[in-house]
Amino acid sequence: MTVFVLLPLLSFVFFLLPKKFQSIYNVLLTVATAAISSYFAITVISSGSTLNEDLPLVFWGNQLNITIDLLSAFFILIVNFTVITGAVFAIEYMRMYNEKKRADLSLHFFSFFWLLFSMLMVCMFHNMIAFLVAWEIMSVASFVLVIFEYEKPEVIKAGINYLVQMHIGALLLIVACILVYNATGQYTWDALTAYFYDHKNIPLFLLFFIGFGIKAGFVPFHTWLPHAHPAAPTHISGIMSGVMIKMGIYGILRILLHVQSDLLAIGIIILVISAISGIAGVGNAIIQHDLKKLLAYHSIENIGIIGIGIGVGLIGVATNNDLIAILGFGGGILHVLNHSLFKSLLFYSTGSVYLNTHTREIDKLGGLIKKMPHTAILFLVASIAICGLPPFNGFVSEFIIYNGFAESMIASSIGIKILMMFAMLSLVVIGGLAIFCFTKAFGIVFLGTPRHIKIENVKEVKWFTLFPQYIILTVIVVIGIFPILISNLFFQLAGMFTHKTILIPEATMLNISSISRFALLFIGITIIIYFLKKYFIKNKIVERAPTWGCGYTGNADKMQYTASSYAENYSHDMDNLLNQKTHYKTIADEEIFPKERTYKTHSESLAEEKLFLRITEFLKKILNRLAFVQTGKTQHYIMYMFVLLIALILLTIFNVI
Amino acid sequence: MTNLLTIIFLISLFYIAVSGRLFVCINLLIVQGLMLFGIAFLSLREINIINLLVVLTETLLFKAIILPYYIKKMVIKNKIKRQVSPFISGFSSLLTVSILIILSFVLGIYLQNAQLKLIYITAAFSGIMTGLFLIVSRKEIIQHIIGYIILENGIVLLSFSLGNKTPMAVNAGILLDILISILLFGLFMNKIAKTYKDLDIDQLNKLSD
Amino acid sequence: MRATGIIMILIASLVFPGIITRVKSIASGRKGPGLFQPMLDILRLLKKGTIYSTTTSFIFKIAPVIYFSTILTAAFLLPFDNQPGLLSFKGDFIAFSYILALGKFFMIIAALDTGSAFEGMGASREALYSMLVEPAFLILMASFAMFTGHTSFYEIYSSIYFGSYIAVFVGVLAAYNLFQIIMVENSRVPYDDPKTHLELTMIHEVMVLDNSGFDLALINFASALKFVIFGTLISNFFFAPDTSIYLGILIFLAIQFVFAVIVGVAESFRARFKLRNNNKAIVLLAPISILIFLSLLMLLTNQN
Amino acid sequence: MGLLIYIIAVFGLATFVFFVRKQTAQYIAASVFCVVQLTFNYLLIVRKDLFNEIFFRVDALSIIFISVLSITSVTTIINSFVYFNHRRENYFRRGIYLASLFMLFACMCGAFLSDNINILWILAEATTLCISMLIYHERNEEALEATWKYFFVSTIGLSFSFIGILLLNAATNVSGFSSLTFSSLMSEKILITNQFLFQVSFLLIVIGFSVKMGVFPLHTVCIDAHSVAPGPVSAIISTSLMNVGFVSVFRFYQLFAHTSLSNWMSHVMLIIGVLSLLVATVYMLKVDNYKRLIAYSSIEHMGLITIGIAVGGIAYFAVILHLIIHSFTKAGLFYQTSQFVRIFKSKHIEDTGGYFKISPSGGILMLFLFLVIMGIPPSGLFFTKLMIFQSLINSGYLWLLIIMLVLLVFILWAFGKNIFHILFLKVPPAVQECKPKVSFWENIPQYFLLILGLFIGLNPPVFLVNIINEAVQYLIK
Repeated sequence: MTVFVLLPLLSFVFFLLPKKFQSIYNVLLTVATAAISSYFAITVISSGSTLNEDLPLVFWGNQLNITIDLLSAFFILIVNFTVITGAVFAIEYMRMYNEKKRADLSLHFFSFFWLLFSMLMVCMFHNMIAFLVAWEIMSVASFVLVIFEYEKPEVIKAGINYLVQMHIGALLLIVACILVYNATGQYTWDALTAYFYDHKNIPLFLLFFIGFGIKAGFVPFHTWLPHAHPAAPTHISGIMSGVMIKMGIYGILRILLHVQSDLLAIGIIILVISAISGIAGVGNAIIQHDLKKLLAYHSIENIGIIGIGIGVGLIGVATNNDLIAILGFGGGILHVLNHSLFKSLLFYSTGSVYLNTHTREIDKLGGLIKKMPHTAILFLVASIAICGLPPFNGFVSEFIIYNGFAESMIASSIGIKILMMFAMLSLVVIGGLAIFCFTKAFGIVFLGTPRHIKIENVKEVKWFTLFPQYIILTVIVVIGIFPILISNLFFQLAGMFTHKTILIPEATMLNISSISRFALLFIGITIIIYFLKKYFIKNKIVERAPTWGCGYTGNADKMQYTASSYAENYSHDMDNLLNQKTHYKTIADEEIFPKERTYKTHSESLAEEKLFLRITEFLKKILNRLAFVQTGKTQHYIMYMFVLLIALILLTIFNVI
Repeated sequence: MTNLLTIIFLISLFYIAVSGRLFVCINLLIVQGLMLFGIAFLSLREINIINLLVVLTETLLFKAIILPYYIKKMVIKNKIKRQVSPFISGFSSLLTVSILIILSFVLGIYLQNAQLKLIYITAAFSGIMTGLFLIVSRKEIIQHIIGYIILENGIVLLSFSLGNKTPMAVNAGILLDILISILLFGLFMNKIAKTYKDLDIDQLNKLSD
Repeated sequence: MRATGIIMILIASLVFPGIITRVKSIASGRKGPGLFQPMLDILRLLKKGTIYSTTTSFIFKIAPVIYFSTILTAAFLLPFDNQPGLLSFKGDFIAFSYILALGKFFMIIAALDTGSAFEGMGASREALYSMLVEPAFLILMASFAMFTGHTSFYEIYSSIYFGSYIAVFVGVLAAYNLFQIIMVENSRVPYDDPKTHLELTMIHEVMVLDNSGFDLALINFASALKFVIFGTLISNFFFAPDTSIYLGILIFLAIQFVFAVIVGVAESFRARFKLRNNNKAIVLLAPISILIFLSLLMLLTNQN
Repeated sequence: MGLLIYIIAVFGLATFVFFVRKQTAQYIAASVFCVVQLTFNYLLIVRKDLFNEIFFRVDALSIIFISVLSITSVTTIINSFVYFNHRRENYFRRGIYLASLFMLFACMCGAFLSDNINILWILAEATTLCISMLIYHERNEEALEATWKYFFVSTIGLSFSFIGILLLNAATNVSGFSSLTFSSLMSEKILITNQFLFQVSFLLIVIGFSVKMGVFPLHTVCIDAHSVAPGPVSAIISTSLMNVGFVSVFRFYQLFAHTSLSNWMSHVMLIIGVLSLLVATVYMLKVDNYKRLIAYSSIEHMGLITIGIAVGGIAYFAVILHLIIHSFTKAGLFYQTSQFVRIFKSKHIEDTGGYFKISPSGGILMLFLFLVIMGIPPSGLFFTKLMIFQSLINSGYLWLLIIMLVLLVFILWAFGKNIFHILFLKVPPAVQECKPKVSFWENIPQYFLLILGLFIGLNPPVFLVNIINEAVQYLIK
């Protein structure tokens, strides 16, 4: 423990190190931190008992102590894994910023460490105040990481947007914690049980839910994500999207552990919001031109899927049907892990692309698979996984959630049946849209021929950059094929929410194992047919010729489908929902010789434009109205005093105050 | 007798409020100083003689002689224009002052107790409020200073009503105030007069948001 | 014994496209090719070498293999008269539609791999349509699951029961919807015309413009297989709980035949939709499934 | 006795620097002053009895704020010399500056210590004198204007509080000059004979002192003073001087805390606090001058503190701690602004940018100062705000809390936007070509203050907690 507490001191070394050692040192520090914390987590998981330790730290005069239960342990593990991969990935990626000053890099890595540390602390602290501090530090550290390329105004804009929204979330959490404290007299999570026991559950829960939901990125609190992720360096986006937004999920789960009544209502609320988030996220993702923005919207979608799982689980708990509860929570929490894997992988491979091509514009790219095959494979697998297709891990979690739907369609009351049907519908739609989106992303970026930029001097990233990505890949595949290895842990986790230790139903286990049979069967058939093909075309002529272009083969790469045209027939129908803006000056009648024109589209987030901007603009207008005080005239200043004096005296005389 | 003096004090307030010429205001300050002197002489009976002398000389010297003289000198030195240009017309300012006097009378009714005579409070507060009113309603800095001095007179009047109890407090306060006012007002007046062409408050609004 | 299903599916797929073409040619007053002609074409293709576009990568080479194997894997999930498929588990209908989606995924990116405008067009359409049709299918299956209280193909089919006349109506509706879904999935008229000759209006065909030789053979055979698989989904409705295996085979073949004939007739007597309208037409299938779901729910509540 | 010696010493030093206009002499005088101040402070803590004079009394409150003052005074003097040397200030002005600075410190210490109400008032008036000289230091039109306004308005404000004191004098039937002391009034419980009289006097006093405390209504001139004064002076205005105002108001508040007025008083404070918060927010959204921006943030914090006093409970403790941390941090911020003025040759935010590139150490410092002042962990203000919110909810002002939170969010946005404009983005070309240099050592005092503030915030030492509790115990009990 002492070692763990001393680790932060090591983070100050960054300010002394020269540029080129910093990233290496960062990896070392990260690994050290991760190793220690994972040790605790693994002990907890293996022993199955909660770990309680006093830190050798005094905080406002009282001892700090950490509590690691199963939930915390799980989140600690995924945080560590993703952050380590990110740190290793950063080694090559940060070389892009050689012209930066030393202090910039030092600050970057310093806050990188603090992001990791604060996330661990968020998982470990059960004292609300300490938790809030860790929570805020997490936001601040990630903010500093986001504004790394601070010369660009849009980056700063995104950063401030992010910081302010995180602050709003934190304020809500603070209010919620104070409410708990005033009711129960203590600042711990366990106090929640007491609070929920004899107060109305929904208001406080909603307060917490919005507070955490802003971090997690539930619609309509998601507006920071699409701005922050493109602004941040890619490894940071990977970590933020992979694990940091999951801290919001952690918080929600933590609260749900204590919620006493109104479970059904809460479950339905979560389910509906999540379904909306999922569809809105992926629906907006399709029409993005910026690859990282696209991925950011997919984070919203996956948060939605996780939420759907949680909602189903809650409904299961509410109707005390353990099977549904386990399927829902298990699927949701498993998807937390899965998303952290494939989303970070997607971001890293995007980073590799950006490293070589210096653009994130999908429409400019193309044909990268020939230059960087490894990255292409990584991106492909990650895309298949995120679409929830077999035989990868995304399928497993979605499959479990689907089973949850099916079971509760069978078991529960008629209202729930219909609700479940719609939830299932939304999940299906999400899946379909995800496929649409990622065929586009992968196909346009990596396949075909380059559209705008030259890729002659593009080369594959270094092995030590690929290495962590391949690690993630293996984990994805292993989970996808042998979910049985970890499913136990998840059903245990899910069991926590039913407040009783229940043995996992045979049927579910059977399903889990049959998934792997299914996957293996598929792989087997594929291999057989592949060799069949090899055998067949062994002694046949295999020649290469240009693509069939209806007899016209010249300048084919300009004629290729682009991301926009690929999505056109979708966005054309969805126009009013997507709120897509077109920048094009139509040719007027008198304009006989039209000048050169450009056609550009981009999409604004509906919630942001129609909801938050309006509110804030309105408030700003009101506040601006009030700006009449500082006139610069002495008389006015004295008049204010006089007026206030008279007003207060009158109020006093008439006993208003 | 004191009541009579107080009444005269009040009347002088009216006069100042409507007077369009600077020197009239300054002369009225002298009048007020004399009134204060008389009031002090008549009302502060119970305090010992030295103290009384201090108070009397202080009132007479500063209120009635030094301040008005100083201001006059300043006006002449800096060639300040002699007529007053208020934001609001003489009639309405007259009205305002009378309203303020009524207001202070009402206030006095609420506030009076063993030491605080109603008439004193009324006069004092009307002095204070009129001073404020002058400051608020006039453009010229010189007028602001005059307004401030009237305010001070009001305070002095108020303090005389308590004078029997804690004279030193009163003196200390007043003395310090007067000193500061003379010192810095003069100083800054000259500075501002040097910097700007005429001493008009409208020029002093660079610092504003 | 459980392998009967997969074997029968393979056998049926040999003749299925032949029947359709034959029906179409008869309907248009021609004699038409033999039943096995499509299979013979496939054999011919198998003998040929292949040409790969210079822009393509290994994705293009691997895609047909995966496409075929996904469909074959899907076939393993299907029950046959009253025995489960070789691989049957709770919620396998979800796995069924997802594995098919995987195949589509690869076909789409393979089309994009060629870097041709036409194939990109086809890919985009294919992606959109399969995305739109997926809800319809899954909701349909889910409503059966809800109705029967089981979540695997085998249990659903073995315990499905249409008692009252309204139930029959629902069954008809379901059959119609399933038929439409099949039409979309296999990109046939009215959603797409496999025999069209203008790339701009193609959907499935345009995606495979650049495939040749073994790959093309795989793809063609795969589409035949896919047809039969969906046919199986229909035919499974007609197995009584106690049909013997031989009778089952007969019923199966008969149903497949009828199905093929219906498809052929439909194709020869119907015009295809305007492309823009396809979206609406396909989206319409999901509400129908929801309707089915609700009516089945109604039945369920009436029963108990 | 001790106080007398201290004051004589400071006066001596002031006259010395005023007349002997040599660089070395000023350095020596300054260092001697620091020594005197610190020793005075030390003795104040260890030997209270030395300082209990007739008009003065040493209590926890005064010890706390005099310690804050001493720490900031040292840093202020260091920064003043940095400021001089970069402006190549002539020694005449340096003399006046230092002299009035010393006098100011002396007056403020006196004000903190003074137990007699009149003396407190007189010293407050005296601080006005000294600070006016300091504000006027740069001798340009704006300086003149700001000084005039500050002086005039604060004189009027203070004369109002003098009226209040007179009324209080009349209301409480104690007699004699030395008898009107806080301790005596607190010791024998005030019997409210004529409640309205007390109320009016309290109103007059609070509104009069608002010019020193920097809350609505008279905060306006504070802002002007901040914006033209040299960086170190602004630091003093918004730390120690505001503390003087706070302490005076706090002492008067204490007087009636246990009378029938307490409820009414808290309402008055609440109104004033909320108005200040509102005004601060409004103008932080509007200003384009970073010194004014930071000044408005002081107004915001003072508003918070006033609200804290109003709601009471645990907030009393929080308020004192808040002031301490705020003083250190805000001083640091204002010291930095003199660097900005030097680098960017302008106080307008549009002309700034890329400070982080120009001086990384200063940039990191600014970043942390920003976090601390905004009450984002690891800032101590986070906890104090938490406590204030807590007692707000406790006393049933949830609706008010919501409004406050909205305002605070806007403040974060506005402040962040502007501060990041200064810190990040591109360096303006005009600035770029003259290659500004900032030595790392200039930031050392600010780092010291920052770390002090962080430490106090994260883990307040036991003696501090005790002394703060002692300072507020009269209100608590």
